Amino acid sequence: MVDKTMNRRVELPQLDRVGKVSAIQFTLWIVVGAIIISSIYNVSPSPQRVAEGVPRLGSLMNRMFPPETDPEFLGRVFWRLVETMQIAIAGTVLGVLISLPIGWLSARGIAPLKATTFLFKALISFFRTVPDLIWALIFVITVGLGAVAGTMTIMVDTIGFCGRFFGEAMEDADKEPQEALEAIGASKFSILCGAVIPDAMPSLINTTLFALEKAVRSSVVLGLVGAGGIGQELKSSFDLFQYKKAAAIMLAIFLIVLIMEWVTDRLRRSIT
Amino acid sequence: MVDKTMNRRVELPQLDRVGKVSAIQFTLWIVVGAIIISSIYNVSPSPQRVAEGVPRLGSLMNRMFPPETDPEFLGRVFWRLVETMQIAIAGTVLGVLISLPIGWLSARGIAPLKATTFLFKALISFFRTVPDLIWALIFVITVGLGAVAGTMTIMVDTIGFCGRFFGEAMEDADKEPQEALEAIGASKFSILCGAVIPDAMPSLINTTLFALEKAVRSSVVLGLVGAGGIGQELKSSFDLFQYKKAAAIMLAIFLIVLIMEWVTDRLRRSIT
Amino acid sequence: TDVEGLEQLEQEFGAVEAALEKSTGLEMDLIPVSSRTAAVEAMNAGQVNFVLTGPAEYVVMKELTDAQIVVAWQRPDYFGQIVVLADGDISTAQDLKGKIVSFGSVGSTSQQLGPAQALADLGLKYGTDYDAQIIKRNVAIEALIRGDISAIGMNFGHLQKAREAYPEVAFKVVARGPDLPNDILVASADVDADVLAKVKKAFVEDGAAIMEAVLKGEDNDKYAGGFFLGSVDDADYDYVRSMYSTIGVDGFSGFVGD
Amino acid sequence: MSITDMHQDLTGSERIAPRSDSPHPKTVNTSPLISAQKLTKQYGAAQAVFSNLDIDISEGETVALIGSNGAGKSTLLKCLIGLLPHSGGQVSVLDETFSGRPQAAQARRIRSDIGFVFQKHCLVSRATALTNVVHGMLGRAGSWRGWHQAIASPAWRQSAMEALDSVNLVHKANERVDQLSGGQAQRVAIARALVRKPKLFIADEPAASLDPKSGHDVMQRFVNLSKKNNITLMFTSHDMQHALQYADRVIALKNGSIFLDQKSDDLTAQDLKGVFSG
Amino acid sequence: MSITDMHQDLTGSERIAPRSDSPHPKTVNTSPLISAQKLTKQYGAAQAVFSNLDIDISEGETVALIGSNGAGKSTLLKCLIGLLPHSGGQVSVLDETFSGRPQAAQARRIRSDIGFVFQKHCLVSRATALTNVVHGMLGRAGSWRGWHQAIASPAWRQSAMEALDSVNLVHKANERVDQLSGGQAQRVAIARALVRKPKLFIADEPAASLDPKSGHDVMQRFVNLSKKNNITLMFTSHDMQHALQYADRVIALKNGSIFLDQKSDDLTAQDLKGVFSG
Ligand SMILES: Nc1ncnc2c1ncn2[C@@H]1O[C@H](COP(=O)(O)OP(=O)(O)OP(=O)(O)O)[C@@H](O)[C@H]1O
Ligand SMILES: Nc1ncnc2c1ncn2[C@@H]1O[C@H](COP(=O)(O)OP(=O)(O)OP(=O)(O)O)[C@@H](O)[C@H]1O
Ligand SMILES: [Mg+2]
Ligand SMILES: [Mg+2]
Repeated sequence: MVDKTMNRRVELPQLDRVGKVSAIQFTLWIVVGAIIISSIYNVSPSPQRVAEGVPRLGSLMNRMFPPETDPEFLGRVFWRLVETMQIAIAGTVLGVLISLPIGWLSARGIAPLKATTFLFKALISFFRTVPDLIWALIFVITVGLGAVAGTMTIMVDTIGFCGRFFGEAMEDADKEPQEALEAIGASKFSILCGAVIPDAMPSLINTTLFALEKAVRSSVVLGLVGAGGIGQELKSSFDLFQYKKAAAIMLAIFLIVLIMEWVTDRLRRSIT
Repeated sequence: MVDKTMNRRVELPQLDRVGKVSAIQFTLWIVVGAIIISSIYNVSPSPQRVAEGVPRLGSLMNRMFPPETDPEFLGRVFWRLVETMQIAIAGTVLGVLISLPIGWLSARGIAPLKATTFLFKALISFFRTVPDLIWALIFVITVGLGAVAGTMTIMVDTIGFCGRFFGEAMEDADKEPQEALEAIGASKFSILCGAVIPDAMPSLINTTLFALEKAVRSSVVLGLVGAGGIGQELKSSFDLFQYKKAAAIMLAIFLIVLIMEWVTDRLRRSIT
Repeated sequence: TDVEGLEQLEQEFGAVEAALEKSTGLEMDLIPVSSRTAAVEAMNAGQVNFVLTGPAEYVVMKELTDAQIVVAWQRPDYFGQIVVLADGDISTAQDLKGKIVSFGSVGSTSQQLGPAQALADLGLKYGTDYDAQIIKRNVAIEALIRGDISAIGMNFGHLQKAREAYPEVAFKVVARGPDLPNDILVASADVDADVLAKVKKAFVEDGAAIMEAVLKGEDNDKYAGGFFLGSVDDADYDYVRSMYSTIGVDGFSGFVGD
Repeated sequence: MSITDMHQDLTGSERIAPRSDSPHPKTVNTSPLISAQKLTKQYGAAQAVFSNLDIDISEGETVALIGSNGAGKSTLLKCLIGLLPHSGGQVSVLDETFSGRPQAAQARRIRSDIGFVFQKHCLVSRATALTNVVHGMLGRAGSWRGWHQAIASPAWRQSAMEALDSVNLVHKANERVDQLSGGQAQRVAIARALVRKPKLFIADEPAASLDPKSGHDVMQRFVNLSKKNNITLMFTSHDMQHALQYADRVIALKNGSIFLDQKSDDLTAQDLKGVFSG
Repeated sequence: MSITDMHQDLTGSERIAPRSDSPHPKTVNTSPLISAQKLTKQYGAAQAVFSNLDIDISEGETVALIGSNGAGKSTLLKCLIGLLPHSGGQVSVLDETFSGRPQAAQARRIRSDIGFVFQKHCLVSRATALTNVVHGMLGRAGSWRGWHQAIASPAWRQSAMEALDSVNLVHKANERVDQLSGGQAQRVAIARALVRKPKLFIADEPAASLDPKSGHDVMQRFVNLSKKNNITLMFTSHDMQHALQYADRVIALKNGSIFLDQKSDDLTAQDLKGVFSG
């Protein structure tokens, strides 16, 4: 081996640049490509139209700035925020607690039962597909209007979201330590707790804090069940054309989102 | 070494069960725990109230089932779905194309510029925090009402979502191959394309297809800019109390979501 | 107007579009918008020329842009009302003192402004004499049946739909406002006087034909018996302006009554 | 009898008894701890890695498995304990017999008595060395306390520390394994297997990244434990010195078959050259 | 002079010329390719891995670095090319001098002339062997075509195939590296370094999981290339045979210092025992 390649030009097999692609796959790619391109083509705005519109944005900005600073208003916004945070935290935590087992049961290769993973994936999708309004109806019927129903709605939203991303994070966790624990006969649950969760942790944290942020922002969900929240406040400022108030609320929300972004970052960094 | 541990009881250092925790960290954990527990405590529904409500769910179901099957109605729903899919695909593809570089620039340890990662994270958060309504206003002003504005709004939504999850996927990619390419002087961009993206691919696929699904479901966004879509159809059936029609639309959306779930699954499996 | 109604209208609007194009000779595009804010801004930015809208939005539009009224579209039985359960313990509006009343949508003429004004006319002050909440109609009805809220503000059409959907529940109206000012077709300031006249003429002269087209859609019965009115006065909407102050929106007090 | 026939023939569980045509007829008293008959393994549609292997390993034996890179050593070890399904033949291990893939209950019974060291050490990288060793306790009933060192019972933590001590890593117990050197990580993986006190050790290149002294220490420790408690040991190694010195018996894989299967006393380093040539 | 003083003293770049108090005064003609002065490395607040190392390696030399697990071999190699920042002292490599961390431009210049084989092979697991070898082409100007074999230039693909051929893996070129055996993967990593045609090879236990024959072949290939093209080679190994046979010079790390630094001709296996004892 040593000297054989040093000075001779070996006749090496020329490999294909792309792997084997079946005729069906090829057609499929073409079709998908065509759909995407035609979709984009249908909706590209004419640049001239855009150019005309841009200056008009100024007037919108004018009506938004400076944001409202009336202390009484800001005080109300603050309490709304606190209230929203409470509901959001409770709903997200409960949702995450339920998402963990459901996500696990839906994760291919990690779940204890192989046959039912798609079933659980479908269940999670179902949670997402049923619109918030229906969930709102259900919770208002069972627990009545208010913060409790709001928490439940957020919980359901969280399950639909976290269930999917938790499942994905578990599927993508490093396979080798799992194999090692499997080799010594650890149960699927022990593998989950011993190997999968530690590896998926940064992703779980990211998803959870995103869900929390989403819950804080979510205007529709809480408004539906009469739980108000900051989102509702924002929506009604818009509906009443009080843009300066809306701007103030948006800034407050943005601040909270930034703080949560920072927390996510810190938490993830501390365990990576 | 060999025989020293066989028969003697070694005096081994007793390690702490948990790592070193500073006083500040400890307080922080307590505070966070207290917030979560009090939040949850505040919102737990009284069981008796729930028990009363549950039977009434039946009446809700009665009003929804069986779903409407009038062929003319189903036909309209079908075309609405096609229209929605078109806008959703265009918006998501454009959004994903923009999210990739932004996500990269925001990924700690992967981005070419270390100092600006938080800036890009904030930018992505900004995309999310500004409510859809504002984006709708901006696009309505610049490109007018209709499908184009709908696409743009979905694009913005996609950037806010995918930017964050793409960045996270890149941060969580396997570090060792990256280090290997770094060692031979590959540029940050080459490391991204050669090592990070192949490793993050399953996660990127998952996020992208979730964003597409989200775009198909999103009723609010498209309705705002007069782009209609299936979500709008669903909303107006509710507004007119046509629960059977709403149920039919929900089933149609659920079907699409399931198909996309299946596609996600297949795509991810084919590359893992 | 209730924007949702417009949306529903659009589903079967092909015929209307055709009828309008035929009688004006102009090409038209109909776009349903679910947000009054977006519709107003679109008009404001000159991206749309005509908006079919309700009284409350008109008031704002008039304030923000120099919108011109083209025609008014009278909807029969268009008024706000306060609905309660027939077998509940609320029998008059006065019983609502200290109770929770929900309204469907912030800033909606027939779902918030109108009903709130009806209560105000009966001496109940918005937000102080009763607790006003904004809750979507579908949810509010369930909450009403459950007893979480005592009354809902909605318009007549909504109540009819609700009665169809909840045949086993008996509803009762305890307060009712006067017929609301008409829905209007508004043109933006930069529409040619020429085009404006054409459209106006079409509505007034071929009103019957257009209305017939509207009624082709099965869900548009609510417009049955409606008329297009060619002469409308901005002052007709002062009643709406006063509603804004009723619900305590200070932002509009500046032009209320001027 | 073709391989395919063989496979179908043996999928039922009635064929547990030694086959009369088996090339290694067993004596009555010592039933082998591991026994493979006509074992074949093929990944997907690729060429078989090995085919028709017959292997019998008695209780208490120490066996070295050698062969060039890609010969199929790791694959064989995984097939023998049912971690990879085989494509043909039959395996009996620790009194369980299976063809293809063991049933879940079988797999659990087999694995609860095995200590396995992987070639890639396969540690949980975000966990400490101690937690990784405590993981070795998993796989028995009620073993959830093995998830993390913080919740493990004091006895288990003590055993884990002793296992770490036996690979000279007590001072790194609280360190995350991704901050250990290559050889240290390998030693954590070995400690994870040692802590189990199993009936069968399977170690895939346990000494690969160890320095010469640690390598000998670790091998010596395996052999001592094995001899003292009658534990069967099967290991692979590219160090012929180790194979000859620590194993009773050497099995060499070459071109998908057993090239050599002999007592190590009868062998010299020179004899092993042939395994890697050609 | 304390380490800290030293460090501050040398952060400026004016001190490139050999220091008069350097323990290895250089001859005028052969400037060393790698030269470390008072090199110290400490991870976080832990005890220093090594401190005050002075090392000079001339162009074309082949050096074996030995030492027990955790002695700091991998750490030292990474510090020498600036892949890890050092905590004290100064490094000159390939005519670039830095203290702590090299500047970005320096790092790029240094690394474009290096072929590095990691101890953990560090391959992109979802890519094929060929793609991983083509990755070796990255790090030069306009090297984006090295991202994937499908977009690489024909010349590069040919070189990559030749590199694979030289480690006997042509038949696995199109296979994903996570489906290769441990030794095969290691050989892909070596091919990735070989394809670069660098001025300096740094290989961290390149032969660790290779079978005896492949191990010798790979080492022989490194040495041949190195001798023929005057490439400097620095490798670590736990195989004393390899260290003595393939290196001109052996450096041993022990307890954070250089325990031994000698021409390999003067050494026997027995001499090396002391490196690992105690
Ligand atoms: N998951 C897999 N899918 C497909 N082929 C595989 C897979 N794992 C291993 N192989 C192939 O099977 C053959 C045997 O691999 P195996 O890992 O058993 O070799 P080995 O004898 O352990 O080699 P080494 O000494 O390098 O560890 C190799 O050619 C390898 O490419
Ligand atoms: N990232 C890190 N963080 C903290 N400590 C580390 C890190 N990497 C290595 N160490 C420690 O530094 C010491 C030297 O490690 P290094 O990897 O250089 O050893 P080595 O000589 O290469 O050993 P081996 O022969 O096992 O590969 C070890 O004690 C190790 O625990
Ligand atoms: Mg192997
Ligand atoms: Mg090392």
